[in-house]
Amino acid sequence: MLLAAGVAGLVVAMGLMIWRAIAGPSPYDRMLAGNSFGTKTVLLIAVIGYLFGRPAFLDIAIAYALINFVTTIALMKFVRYRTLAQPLCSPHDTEAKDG
Amino acid sequence: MADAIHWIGGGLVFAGTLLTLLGGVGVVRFPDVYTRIHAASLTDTGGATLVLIGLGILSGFTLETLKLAFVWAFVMLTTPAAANALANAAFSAGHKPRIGAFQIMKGESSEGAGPAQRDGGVAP
Amino acid sequence: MNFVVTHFNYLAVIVLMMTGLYVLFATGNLIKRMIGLALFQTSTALLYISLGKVAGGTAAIKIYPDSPEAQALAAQLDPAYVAQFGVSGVVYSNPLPHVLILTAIVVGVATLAVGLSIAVRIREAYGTIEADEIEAVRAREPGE
Amino acid sequence: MNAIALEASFALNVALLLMLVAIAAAIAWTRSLVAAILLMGVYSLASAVWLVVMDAADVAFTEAVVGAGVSTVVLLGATLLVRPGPVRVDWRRAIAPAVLVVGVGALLVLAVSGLASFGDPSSPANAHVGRSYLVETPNDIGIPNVVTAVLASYRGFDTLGETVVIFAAGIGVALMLGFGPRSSLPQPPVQPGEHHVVLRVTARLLIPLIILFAFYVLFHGDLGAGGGFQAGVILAVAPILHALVFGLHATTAAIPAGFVRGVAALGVLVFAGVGVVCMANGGGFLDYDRLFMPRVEAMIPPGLLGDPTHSHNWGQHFGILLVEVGVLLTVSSTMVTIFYGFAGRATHDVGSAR
Repeated sequence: MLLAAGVAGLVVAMGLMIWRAIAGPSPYDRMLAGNSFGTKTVLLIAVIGYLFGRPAFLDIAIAYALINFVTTIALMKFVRYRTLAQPLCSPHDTEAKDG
Repeated sequence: MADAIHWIGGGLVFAGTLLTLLGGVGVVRFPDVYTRIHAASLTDTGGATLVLIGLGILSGFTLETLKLAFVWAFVMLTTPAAANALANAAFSAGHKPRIGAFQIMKGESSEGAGPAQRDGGVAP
Repeated sequence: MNFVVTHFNYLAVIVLMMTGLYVLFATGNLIKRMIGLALFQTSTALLYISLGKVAGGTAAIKIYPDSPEAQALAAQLDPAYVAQFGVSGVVYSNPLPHVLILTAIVVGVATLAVGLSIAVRIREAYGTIEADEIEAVRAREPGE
Repeated sequence: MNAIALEASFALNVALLLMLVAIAAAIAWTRSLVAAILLMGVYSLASAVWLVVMDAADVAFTEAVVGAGVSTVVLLGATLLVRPGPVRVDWRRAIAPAVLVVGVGALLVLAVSGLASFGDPSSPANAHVGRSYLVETPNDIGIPNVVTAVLASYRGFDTLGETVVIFAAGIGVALMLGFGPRSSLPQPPVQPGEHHVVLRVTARLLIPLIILFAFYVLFHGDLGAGGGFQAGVILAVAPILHALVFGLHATTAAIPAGFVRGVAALGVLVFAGVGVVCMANGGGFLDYDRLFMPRVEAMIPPGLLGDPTHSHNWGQHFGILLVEVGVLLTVSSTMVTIFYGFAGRATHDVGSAR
């Protein structure tokens, strides 16, 4: 019963994230909403596995957690830097540019 | 005993989802990018911790406990890093944080003064 | 009303298909068209998976009938139902649509990449990816 | 407990489908391509949860990794190369498609009304072929995951065809977009003092774990959700993350494009080679029962897998594993080739036609 309530809460939270992803206004808001949606998906998969009696689905949750991160980084690089091929700066790079 | 495990584990899961739900409300209601990132990432990691601990109590000590620990480790590793990257990119792109008393002025969009970054995939 | 409840999944999938088809037809932007195509493709996948669901079933990964998992699952169902539709004491969903869709998804992303790379080459050749502008360029230079 | 789980399943099904419809409507409505691509990723994640509710664990795995991971990255790469303006909306041009789409929808509703109701266990789709796979797999193949059994053994020839299609698509993308990074990639606009040291450290931690997880998914694929396709895409995500964080030149220095193409071909070769070995031992193409020579098969002691009645399934076990390795090699290297093609190309404004 508590698990079912938890699932309902997660679904509502996912709906709120979708609202933010649609409403924006800046691309960073959308990315944040997408990333947070992914985290809630991970939790939802884990809880569903227990609710429906097949906890082996946790593998899928692990995959989601990893993929979600990569997608967020790709979107961030696209919006901020307009490239997928150039590296993200390390502190040494930008210091050298300053000096 | 089994009853106590059921209630404690289920209660932790429910508390975690409640925390996530509160974070979701924050993401919808907060005024600018940085406060939204703060609401989302903090409640995501906290909610994930509570939910996964609750599930671990429910499952007892099996192989699933190890997998839950892995899920937790990955969420704790990736969510804050992604939030940091987003905030970093938003700041360097010129989004100004809102400082001072929170008031909604008419006709002002809540995204701060982002000069270079408009939505829509326009060429730089 | 009863029809809407028993066929809700199929109706929702039809709405998704219509959305994908609309995006495909209504925009001239080639990238947006590929997104519409992907949407349409996914909705087909959802239809197949909906067809393969068995009420009270579980994922088609065999569990031993005497394990606690299997007994917890069987306890939720009518024993006569399990006896009629279950396989050695556990009711599973139909695995065949899963197999078809699993490969279709991976093939789908590969073909999506091919379509997008054609769009990239079109952009390099014509300077635009809007369908009507491409037509205009072609009309101006008929010998091309 | 019993009624709650069943009703919760149906309620979750309805909620997630409504969520999918809302996201799809937003994709159709939005003019921003970034938002459309991001919503496409969100749509994939939501549909993957729905797939878990529908008991399609393997498909959920694939959909999440492919839809939210690789296809988002590919769409972003293409959008970078074509540099489009905002999507223009012309209401007059939308009327004819809308009428057409409504007509198609009405036809589909008519067609769907003839289907058996949702979840019916005795419907034609569920009662015959699917059920016989479930009944026969323990005897024929002897692995718990029926999806993997059907994918790699019963329908092995079909899967070989799919693998070749993926390989061909990868080669097609590489031929159209190039095989690796060009020398003149555009420089990103970096502010003084801006750096992403947190991401660099996190990525360095994550990349080995992603590769390890991919191999876990591959070798666990006949026991639980997983298999060659999923593992291949997860494995491809590791070089993609490396390129995103450390730059494409660093990635191609570690994994050269030519090597990746060679591995893609090797995967198809492994898959087809298993089939040929089976033929050489007197079976049909991809008939894993004849994977080992009869002399070798006779030396295998019975009951090694803990299930004494099915000792003859060793050929099936090893055949499925080898085939999945072939799928992994082809899928992962094809995805990496596609990523190299999109990320490594630089579009200059040569299109002077305007």
